[in-house]
Amino acid sequence: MTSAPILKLENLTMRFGGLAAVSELSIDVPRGAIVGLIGPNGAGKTTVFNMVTGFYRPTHGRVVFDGDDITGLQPHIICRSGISRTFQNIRLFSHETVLENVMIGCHVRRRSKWWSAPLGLPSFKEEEERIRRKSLDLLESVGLAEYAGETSSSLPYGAQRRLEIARALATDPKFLLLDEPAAGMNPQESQDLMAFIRGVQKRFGLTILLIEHDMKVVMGVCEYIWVLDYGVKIAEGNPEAIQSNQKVIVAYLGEEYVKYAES
Amino acid sequence: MNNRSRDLALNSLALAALAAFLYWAHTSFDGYKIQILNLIAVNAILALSLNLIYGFTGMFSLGHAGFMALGAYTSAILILPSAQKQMMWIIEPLIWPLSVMNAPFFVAVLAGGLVAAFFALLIAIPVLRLGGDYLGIATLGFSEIIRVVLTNLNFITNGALGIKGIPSYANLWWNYGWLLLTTFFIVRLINSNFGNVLKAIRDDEIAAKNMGINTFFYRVLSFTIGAFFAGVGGALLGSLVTTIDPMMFRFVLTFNILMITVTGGLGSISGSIIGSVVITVLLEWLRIVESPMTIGSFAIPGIPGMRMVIFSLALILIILFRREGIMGMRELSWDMLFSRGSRARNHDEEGEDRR
Amino acid sequence: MKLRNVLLAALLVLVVAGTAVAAEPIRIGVFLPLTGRVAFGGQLELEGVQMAHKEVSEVLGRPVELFVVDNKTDKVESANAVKRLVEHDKVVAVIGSYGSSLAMAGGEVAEAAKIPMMGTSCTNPLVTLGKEYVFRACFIDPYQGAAAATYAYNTLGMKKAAILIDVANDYCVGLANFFKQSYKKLGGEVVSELMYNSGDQDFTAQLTEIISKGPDLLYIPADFAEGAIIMKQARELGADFQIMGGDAMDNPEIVSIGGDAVEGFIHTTFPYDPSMKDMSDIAKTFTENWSKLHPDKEPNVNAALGYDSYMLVINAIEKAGSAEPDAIRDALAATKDFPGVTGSKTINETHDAESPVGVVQIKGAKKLFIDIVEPVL
Amino acid sequence: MLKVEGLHVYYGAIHAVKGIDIEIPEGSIVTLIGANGAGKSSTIRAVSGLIKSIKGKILYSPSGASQTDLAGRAPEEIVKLGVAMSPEGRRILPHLTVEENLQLGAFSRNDKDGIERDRDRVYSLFPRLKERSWQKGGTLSGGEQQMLALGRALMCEPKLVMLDEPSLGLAPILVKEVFDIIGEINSLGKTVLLVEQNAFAALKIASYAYILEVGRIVLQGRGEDLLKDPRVKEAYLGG
Amino acid sequence: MSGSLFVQHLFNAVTLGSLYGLIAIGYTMVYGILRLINFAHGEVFMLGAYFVFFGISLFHLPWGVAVIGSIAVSSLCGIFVDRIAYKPLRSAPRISALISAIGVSFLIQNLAIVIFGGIPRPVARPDWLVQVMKVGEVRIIPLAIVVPLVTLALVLGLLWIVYRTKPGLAMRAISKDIETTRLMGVSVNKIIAFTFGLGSALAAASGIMWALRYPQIQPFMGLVPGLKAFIAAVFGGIGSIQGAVIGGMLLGLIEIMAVAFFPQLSGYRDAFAFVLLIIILLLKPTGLMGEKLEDKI
Repeated sequence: MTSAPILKLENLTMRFGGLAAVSELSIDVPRGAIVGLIGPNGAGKTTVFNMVTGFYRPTHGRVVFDGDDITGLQPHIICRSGISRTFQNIRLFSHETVLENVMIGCHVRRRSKWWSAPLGLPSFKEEEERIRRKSLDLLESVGLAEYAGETSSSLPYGAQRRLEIARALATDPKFLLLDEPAAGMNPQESQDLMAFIRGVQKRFGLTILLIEHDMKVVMGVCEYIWVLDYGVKIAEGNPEAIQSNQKVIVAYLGEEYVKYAES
Repeated sequence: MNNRSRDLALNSLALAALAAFLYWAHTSFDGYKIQILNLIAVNAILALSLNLIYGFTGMFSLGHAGFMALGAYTSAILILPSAQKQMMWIIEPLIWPLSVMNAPFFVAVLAGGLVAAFFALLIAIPVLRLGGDYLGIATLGFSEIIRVVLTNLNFITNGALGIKGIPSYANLWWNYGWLLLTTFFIVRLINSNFGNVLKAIRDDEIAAKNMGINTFFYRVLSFTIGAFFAGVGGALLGSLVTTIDPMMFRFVLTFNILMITVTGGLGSISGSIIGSVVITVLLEWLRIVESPMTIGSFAIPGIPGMRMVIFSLALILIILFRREGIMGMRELSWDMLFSRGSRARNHDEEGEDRR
Repeated sequence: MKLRNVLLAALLVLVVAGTAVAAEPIRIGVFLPLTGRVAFGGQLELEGVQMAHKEVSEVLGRPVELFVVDNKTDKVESANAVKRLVEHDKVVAVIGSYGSSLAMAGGEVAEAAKIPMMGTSCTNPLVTLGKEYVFRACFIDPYQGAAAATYAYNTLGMKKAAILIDVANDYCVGLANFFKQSYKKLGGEVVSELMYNSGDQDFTAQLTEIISKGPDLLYIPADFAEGAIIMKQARELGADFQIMGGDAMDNPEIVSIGGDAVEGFIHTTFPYDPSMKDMSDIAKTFTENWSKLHPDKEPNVNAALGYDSYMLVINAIEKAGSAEPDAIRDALAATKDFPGVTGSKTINETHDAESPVGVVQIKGAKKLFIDIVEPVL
Repeated sequence: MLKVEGLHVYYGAIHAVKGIDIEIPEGSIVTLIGANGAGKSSTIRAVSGLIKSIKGKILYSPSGASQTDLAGRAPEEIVKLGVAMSPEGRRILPHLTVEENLQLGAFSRNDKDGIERDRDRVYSLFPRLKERSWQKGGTLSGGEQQMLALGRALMCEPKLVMLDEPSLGLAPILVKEVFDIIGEINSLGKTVLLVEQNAFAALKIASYAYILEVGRIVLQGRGEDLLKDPRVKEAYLGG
Repeated sequence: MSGSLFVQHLFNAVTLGSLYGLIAIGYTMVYGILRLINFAHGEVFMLGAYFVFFGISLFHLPWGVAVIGSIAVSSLCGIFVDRIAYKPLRSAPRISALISAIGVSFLIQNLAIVIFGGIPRPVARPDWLVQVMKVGEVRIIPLAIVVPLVTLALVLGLLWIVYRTKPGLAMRAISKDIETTRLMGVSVNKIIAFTFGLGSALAAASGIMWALRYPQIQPFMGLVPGLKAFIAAVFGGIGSIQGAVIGGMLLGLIEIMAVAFFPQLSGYRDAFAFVLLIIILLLKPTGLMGEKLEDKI
């Protein structure tokens, strides 16, 4: 962690009613790394994502991205500043084709205005073509080019996950948040996914933060991991450290299991 | 690329065919059939505009009648000769400068659309924060407010007496010209990436926001453009019927447009056009059930109301058996006609299976 | 054999030709609101037209064929209906409609197609305004409104009036306005002028407000169904002022719907009512024939107007000696002193049938034709 | 008592369960464990009739009744046959009171006395619920809601009780309590099918366990045996 | 405004408001469960009034029998409409069911025209209901008191059903969580049918009372009260029975008091209700008693 962190969470807290879903969370995400946020169900991981991407306004605390305070900004503005994400339950635009899904992601960087479309201005046509080509390239790079014309909902599950990532990449992010990218995948698919994530990180020079339950994936790709339990950070470190961390094992398997296994 | 030039050629051919048909209809159809053709065009414009708002952007808007009224009144006042304005406003005179303003038909229709769009913009900014059915109810409320205000503003609208003798400029050429313009505009918009953005907002607003789309801006935009064409449709309707009054623009009118749009298929441009042909023709054709008939020696007297009974039954049946409308979200395209779209078809079947 | 065949063939040709000539009917269109909000009016008028057609189903030696189209109390439908009659059914003249706005929508089409149209009970002045081919068999609202005001102010001596108007109904707005103008001109005071919207059924707020102003007279130019519930609610709220209305109140059902509440109610109307004392011969015949045809239905003014409208058209065809639309139009425009059920009809230069205004009062649960009034214009 | 044969479950494009066989003897506690997304919930949601797109057989044969295939039946029918399910996330109806939630659980029954008796039994099992019987479900704490969910599942006179992640989101002390109660339920003569993430607690209580990984059974055996198996930890925390 | 005049207006408002409230309940119950705006509700309201009319004038039934018969038949009509036009569309996009509802509304209206004719019919009322009484300066007919009282009774009865009976319990459960409710052994379609029956019975009851209060019936009588009652339901927070009643009362108050306080604006009376509707929706997007909806991410 030599360079300045790309994302800093400072005492981030989110309360729903009286319940603290996340409390006093501080994290520094190093630039250009693949890192993980894990924890048992209901630990508050997705809430963190929602606060970073602007869907929730934190009760208190700050989100600093690339040196700018982005706490509580609108999601589309946060996206423009270079953060993109995927969702736990895939949220593709189900009636659109695969290509269109990615093209929608390109929209945030477009320059021509809406009225240039019906007027058919040359600048519009050029840009439209550029977006199309960029999207096809992206699909190519995630191996979905052959499906470009299909309706996104007709893709197999794993492909949908990859498409969602491709769509997120279309917004030209500097920082990518993946929410359970391996959910519902079989071991082979998970293996592929790990290679894919690494590839994406290298190719686009991104920072990637992922939430994942599949520990093989987490341990396989993440350089650094934070563990949440009941909204509180209980551990952080590299995969080996986490795997042998008592607190983590207790959080996942229950205190008694640990005692029993030790005895 | 090959397809594109083919499509261009075919499109031009189709346009020429339409022009030839209209010319033929113009010279050899009787006025009644021409009237139906005209209504089809106007209904198609209205259905397309609602489809842009509801079918493509997913905003349940029930405000169409109000926007149509604004368009119809604006254009009617602009094309009505000044002398007639003096005679017609018998309760209170029409206020200056409206009393002396005049404009050519095209400008008047355009102005009708712009006025509707302007009010839509005013309404949109507070109301589009609402979602789902609540948006529908609020827009319905606005449409009714517009109607009530028009009813009461005698010095502008002539109140309940309405405006009569509007010059009937809206012939086949104007109506189909505007229909083409509307279709062209909406197709260009929808087929561009801006169209994808609108559809993204419809399919999943949260994901759309996450893609950096200012969803509120695009919702307002789509609503305003839709209202513009609703205003255009209203302006054409006014000139077609040559008389308007506030009662014409009750919420039932919105339901009629909604019916056409949904029957054709929400999110399908060709569906809206097909829907307006089907519904308009069906409504006219069903007149025969109300006229007295003689079968053999039996004379069956016409039953008033029967037409609407059969019409509503037909509507219910269409919805029960084609719940997503005639076209669903598909489009008629040359590809499809040349059965190159077999892949697309297969997908639809898969889609059915999953459900 | 041969001769017989030739004769037979000749006979056949003659018969065919003869029927062909005889079967060339004169086509007359009728467009009326048979469904929708004012279906009650349209249905009554249709019965009048049909009765007249039954009586005179031939003119110039040709049968008259009626084409009836419903306009659904809707203006777009109204225009379509006339279009259909003109283009599809090829009628030479059109009769209709109840409801001024419906008549106006249809009138535009008839005017454009140069087919004469005879309005039945559309009393708004705009119906025939500037139209060459549109006529009507009735008087117009400024005339009726003035008559009502004259009757109220001069005959009844009522100096303070309130008006309750359906703001969405052109007939109502127009008539109320003409009444108000004349009434004020005569020296009367309008103490309250309140509105409601078509379809409203609760008038308690407006009526309470009106009662608190203490007028001598409430003028409600509504149709009979609405008027009846207005009167019921007014009486329930303790209103004891005189209530007056216009021709749209003239319906046989008014007593059965209004009950006690309409007792004493006065309305202006076309000069026909079965209770009329010195009925013209033609009115008498109409009343008798109607009672034969519809023993369970009271003869009524709407039917009478439907009847008169048809007869005016037939009369014009006969006078013109031709069933050409333009000839019929000219003959209609020249109509003078035509004896109608609703009075003697002369078409004036604005194409309206000049006729006096009748006054009807409900007394002892019966409609009584009490007076004929000449308005002070 | 319940025999699942070759069960496949599909969620749209997702093939969540890929042909599993499970057997649940009468009076036992059987548990399905595994990491998130392994297909545990899908399995019991299929048994309870909530998922329609399934393949395979779900043979239910309680003592004293003939065998029925539950596959393709509606949830309300399955409940009437004596298979109760407490869904994941407890799914307490937040606007109904505790008492009403319990009454809803007994919806399929008409014997007033029996219902009252069972309700009293639930209250004696969970005294906290009795104290709060007039409180709205939504105002209960997580633990209390779980108690209510368990109690509600007992109200329909079930022979088989299926519990989907009853310990989810509960503090450790409550987890223990919940498992004690599951034991008690079992001792009342009810067969229990338990879906759990909390491997230890589940294995400790279960007479037989199946470990699922991405829609397949990767390990099965008696609960005690599996407790000692290092492969269990692997299934959770990776290799 | 004098005190007695105000009291008179208040009376008018309560009578009108309770009728709106009663119709609104039917919308709110169906919407609460199916998220469907049942446009045919106003038509069942009309049918209810017609059935009584025919019961009395054609079959010479006594008042009570005609009323109960009409309510029963109307509620069967409601169940039938659900079975034919809505049930097949439960899994369809919601707009399909809405269009079906509009179709049913048109159908019933026009069938009524074909069968009953378009002419308004008078409604005979027992004399004692309309005998004017004077209390100080205020004039009241017994009907103006009976209507709110019957409404109150019906609402209490309904609340009893919803809060104290098994089907009511199931209805409340379905409105929040259909899946869990099915897991409790509730057959959802039966409960939905029951809801339609109940809602339609109330529509018929309000149709009958409406016809007594504004004594004539015609095929279009359901249109305007139907729309207004729907607005009232939204006012109150659609899905909430108490909200529907409050919304109805509020709408009645607005409509009457707008005219009472601003007589020169009486032409805008209908607009007042809609303006208030929009203000309420903007301040509280799910109505006064409605519960907040949250987007799940």
